[in-house]
Amino acid sequence: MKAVGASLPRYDGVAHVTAASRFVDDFSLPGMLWAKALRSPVASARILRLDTARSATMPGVHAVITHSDVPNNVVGHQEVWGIAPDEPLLAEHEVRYVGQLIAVVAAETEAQALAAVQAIEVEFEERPAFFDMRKAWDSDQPHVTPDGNVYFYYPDQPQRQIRKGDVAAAFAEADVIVEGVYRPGAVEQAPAEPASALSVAEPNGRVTIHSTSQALYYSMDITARHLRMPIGQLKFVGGTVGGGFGGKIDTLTEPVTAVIALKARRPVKWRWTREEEMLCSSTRAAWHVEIADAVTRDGWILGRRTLTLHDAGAYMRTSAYACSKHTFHLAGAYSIPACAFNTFVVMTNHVPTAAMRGFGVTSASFAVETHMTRVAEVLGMDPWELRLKNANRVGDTSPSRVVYGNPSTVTTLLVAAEAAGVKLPPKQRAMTNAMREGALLPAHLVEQQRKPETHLLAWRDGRPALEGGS
Amino acid sequence: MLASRLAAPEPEVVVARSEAEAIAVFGDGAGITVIGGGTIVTPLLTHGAIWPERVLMLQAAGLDDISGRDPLEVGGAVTLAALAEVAPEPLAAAARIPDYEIRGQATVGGNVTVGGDLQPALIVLGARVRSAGAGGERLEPIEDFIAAPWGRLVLSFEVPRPLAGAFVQQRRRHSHTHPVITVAVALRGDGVHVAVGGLAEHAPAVACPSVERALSGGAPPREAAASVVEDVRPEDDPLASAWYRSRVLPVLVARALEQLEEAR
Amino acid sequence: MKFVVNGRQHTSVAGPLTTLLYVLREELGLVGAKAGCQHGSCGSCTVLIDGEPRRSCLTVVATLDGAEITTVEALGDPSHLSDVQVAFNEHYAAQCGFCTPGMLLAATALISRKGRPVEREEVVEALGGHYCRCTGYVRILDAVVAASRGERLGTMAPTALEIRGVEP
Amino acid sequence: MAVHRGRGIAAIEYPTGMNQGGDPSQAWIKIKPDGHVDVFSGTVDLGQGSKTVHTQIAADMIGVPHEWVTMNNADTDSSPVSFGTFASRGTFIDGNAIAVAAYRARQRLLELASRMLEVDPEDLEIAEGDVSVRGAPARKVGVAEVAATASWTYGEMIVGSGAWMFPHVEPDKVTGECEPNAAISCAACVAEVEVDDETGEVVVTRLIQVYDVGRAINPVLVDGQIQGGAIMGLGLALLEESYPYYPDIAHRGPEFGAYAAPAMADLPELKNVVLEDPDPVGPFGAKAIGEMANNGQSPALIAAIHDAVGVWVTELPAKPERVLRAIDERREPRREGRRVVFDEHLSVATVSPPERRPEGGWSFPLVDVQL
Repeated sequence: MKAVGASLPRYDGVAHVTAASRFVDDFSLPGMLWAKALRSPVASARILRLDTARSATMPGVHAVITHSDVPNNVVGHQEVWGIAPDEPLLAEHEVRYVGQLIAVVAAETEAQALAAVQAIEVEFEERPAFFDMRKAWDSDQPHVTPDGNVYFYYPDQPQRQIRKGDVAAAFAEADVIVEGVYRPGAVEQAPAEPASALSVAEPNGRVTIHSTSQALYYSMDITARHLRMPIGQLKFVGGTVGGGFGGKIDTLTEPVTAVIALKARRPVKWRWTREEEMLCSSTRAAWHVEIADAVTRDGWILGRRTLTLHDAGAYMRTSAYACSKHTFHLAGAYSIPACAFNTFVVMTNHVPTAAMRGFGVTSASFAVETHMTRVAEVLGMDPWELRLKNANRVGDTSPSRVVYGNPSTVTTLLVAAEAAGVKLPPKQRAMTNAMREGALLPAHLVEQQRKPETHLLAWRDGRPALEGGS
Repeated sequence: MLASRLAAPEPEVVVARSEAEAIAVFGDGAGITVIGGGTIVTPLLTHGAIWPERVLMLQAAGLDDISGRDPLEVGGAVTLAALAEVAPEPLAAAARIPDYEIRGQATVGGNVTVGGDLQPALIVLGARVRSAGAGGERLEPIEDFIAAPWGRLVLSFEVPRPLAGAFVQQRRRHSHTHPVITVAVALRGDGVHVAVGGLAEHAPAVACPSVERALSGGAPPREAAASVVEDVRPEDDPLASAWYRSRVLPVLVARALEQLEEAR
Repeated sequence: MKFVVNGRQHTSVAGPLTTLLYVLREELGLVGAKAGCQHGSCGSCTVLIDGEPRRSCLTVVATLDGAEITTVEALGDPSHLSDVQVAFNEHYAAQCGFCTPGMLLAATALISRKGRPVEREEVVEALGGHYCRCTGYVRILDAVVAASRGERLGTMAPTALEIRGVEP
Repeated sequence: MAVHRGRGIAAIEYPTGMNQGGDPSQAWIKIKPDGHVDVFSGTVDLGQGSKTVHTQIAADMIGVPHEWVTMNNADTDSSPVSFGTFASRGTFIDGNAIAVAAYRARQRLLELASRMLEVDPEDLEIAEGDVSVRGAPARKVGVAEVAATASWTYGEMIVGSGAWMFPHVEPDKVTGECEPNAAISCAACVAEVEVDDETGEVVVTRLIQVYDVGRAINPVLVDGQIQGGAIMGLGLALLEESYPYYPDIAHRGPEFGAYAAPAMADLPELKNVVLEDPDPVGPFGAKAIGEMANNGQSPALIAAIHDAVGVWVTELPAKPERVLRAIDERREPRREGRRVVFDEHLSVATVSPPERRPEGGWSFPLVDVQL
């Protein structure tokens, strides 16, 4: 029997139903300490004083760490892509969001650690905070970072952008221009298992870190940067994780427990409470998307302009990447020959936002598809017809010039209609994703067409490409 | 390590074996934390939100009896599950408080003390609360009790039986979310009574005299329900805004009154 | 404090306000019950106390005198799975597996309480407070209903998913 | 009270892997002396089932029963690089790395079997744990025997290693050109709802979803992603919000009691269909499914609400109060010549008009339509 294509049992099925699967929190070690954190109660403030002396002498406490204990405190989640580090592991002179980490205690019990956290003395000078990303450039708004409230992809260009085709001509030719605003909100990844880590300083100088990370090597890289250690000195243990949905790419519990385990010379476990998960961990970003479509009376989309603002929260995490990905997908499943898209990463005093299932595209899909239904309504056209007509065909090009080799929007729509009991006219039911021709190839779509080529990394003779494609 | 789970001095824990012992230990309520079912207090302990010096536990205090019919006598430590078995509408709404496991553990006393879903039902039924604390034992109308429940130990409830009752709740469908709005109505000998809860997080439920007056003046349910906004001052909370609560309350009150019509 | 855990007498040395969840995980090494929220609002710590499903994070030791506690570890081992475990496995009801122990115990209690095949609505009523982020609950419902019927397929349950090939 | 029914649709697309490439995954495989196969990969199984899918890929690539395959992803000392379990890359990119490693292990198996059978490796094939001569299936030797001979006679270890990635591409600053070459998956979603026009409550009655996944390596696991994604999409469309008064930070919900993640009671009827239109690059034709599974529901649901009660709710979630406000306000788009302008009250142009910004400073290049 072939394994591929078969509904084989889960590899970990029996382990799951007997609770034999081991998650990070299920490991304990002799002498293990529990970590608890002091977090910012305010959205924006200068830290005037931070005194851990009393906390460090509380019963059961083995170590208290602040930013000065972290070998390299400020690291970025996108340094591998050349984006400057901006986020302190533990706050230094300021806090930029409610829940930001300031200090962490390791004690023999959770309760002792909690009590010791409550004994840390900290004094804030609150500052006005910035929350509405639409006002990022307004002169009366406070600045989240010393560089202002908008990230610059390039020194002279803040936005990630797409420019494709003659957008001005498309809007000049249009019969109707439909504009709308779409604002998907921030939500929690909320996996059942809270973020947890257990770090052990080994006698040979290495550090073993049990991690709930979704990306062991990625998290190991970030942890190594904080510790100023080569990654070879770290060993990440994990691979069995209680859900992630993007939230467990953020790497905070691992470096924090590593730093404090090295200081305390004891294993340290840190398991976030649900409240920390809900209030202090990253969320899916809130987005603001404005779309203007230049359309013809008979339902062709000639051009599209967009403005997107992405609420990154107080630090960058993975926002710049999310916004690039978002921008590439603002034409949705459709062929639009003229595109002008501008996407901005806006820093606010919200909790940093990061990856969540659909990363950057969920917001684009929501905005684009809701807008498509509106365009259909304005034109008095059936929403199925509008979609089927403009849907990508073989040889159509995306806003970032990807040539579609075999897009299946037409097929999925037709099958969905059938499954939902929607009776489409025979002309639509007969549509395929074959290269455009005849009535489906109006003049405005001719120039964007390309002939798809066989991919360099395509499988051949039942085996994958054995070498990279560059 | 295990013995000293709490870093602060271990609280003194008293498991009361009788009502009298519970009352004596509770005293005037100063410095004492009460655990009935534990669904409210235990997370506060776990997360270090409270560090009590003394804790009174009620599970063996004999406060979990239900007796009588009219009025129904319900002990303060009766679980929501047990109450749901015997209570008349709208108090039978206890069966709709999620979820099965919580109902089996949470107590009526706890629910009523923290602004829970049973308050409106008890108000419209004209229930009275017997409690202990500073100044000794007292029996008072539920509305008086919930206006200032802290420092009181709930011993029991006296719940008169109505001629008919109904209950409408709007809650998000997640089983654990607190209700956005709870409306209870009851027909008693002296007319129709209306109360609403869920006006804000932990806010006490209130009776709706404006609606009751309109009804006794002969107004039809929809018209009478509209005046509910004069009786309430809703607030924003994580589940709904003050605007929404005000906007939708007349609708829910009207629906409850229509259900009551059908029930009588 | 003395109580019975999975058939064995246990004398806890933990303080009276320690949660049962803590005792199970840290004192007894029974890590099947998970600390998903410690607010009583996710159900991943649910165990059976005197046969009834209860949140172990809401239950303190002082209330457990003489109680009989059953955790997921006592439901069955890989060679002798209970009906509910078999059904959860055959129906792919566990994805990440973190909420699974609580679901299994709540389902076991429901089925024993009803003593007959259960309807989906009854499962929602009984397990509706348990949180799962992975599955959309579909296969958990399938599994509990199947287990209540004593079904042991001996093979993986078929999927309702319709699969269509597309001609290249 | 009036409950109105409505239906809405959406068509979405989603890329596989990091959209700018440069995200490698590696795998290595060793074959034990009894022919059993140990796969080492840095992929994290978050519940999606990568351990299962990856053993299936390795089993078929080598030609052994999948029960012979173990999956080892527990630590970074033994497992090689996986860039991470995100970006819908587990099946596709990690899967391809495993396929490469398995192919190479298979090649070595064939070479050794060729010595044992005295037949050219090109004339051999492996299936069901046996190496046999093409066209003469009776001439065969078990993989177990080859592996044993390798260990005990030839003193050799059979291994295969592999890596896979889309090369990194930097987007063009001006045009945004950037061909990450990622396989694009497509999907369509139909949502059916009931809307209470007095309370604004929306009940989702049915979701019909069609996904082209290229090849369903394990159909039930694919279905699991679709089911879980459907409920997550329902949550973000109608229920969940980290900031109930966004952008204000007041009244955030700290636990499930005050944060409405979907529960069992929210589950609508689901009808899921998978299309298998193979991708030339993906392992055995597979494309991604993980992330896109929660992208189609929100636009379909918002369209369904519009179909039911005639109003647009374009701020998510479409919680009861947003729906009810929209019903109360019945906003009409501004119509001016060819322009039909919806949601003007939400736009940057309204909230941050030019006079609020310093002269000569930056602005957001608005959707500035030249007429």
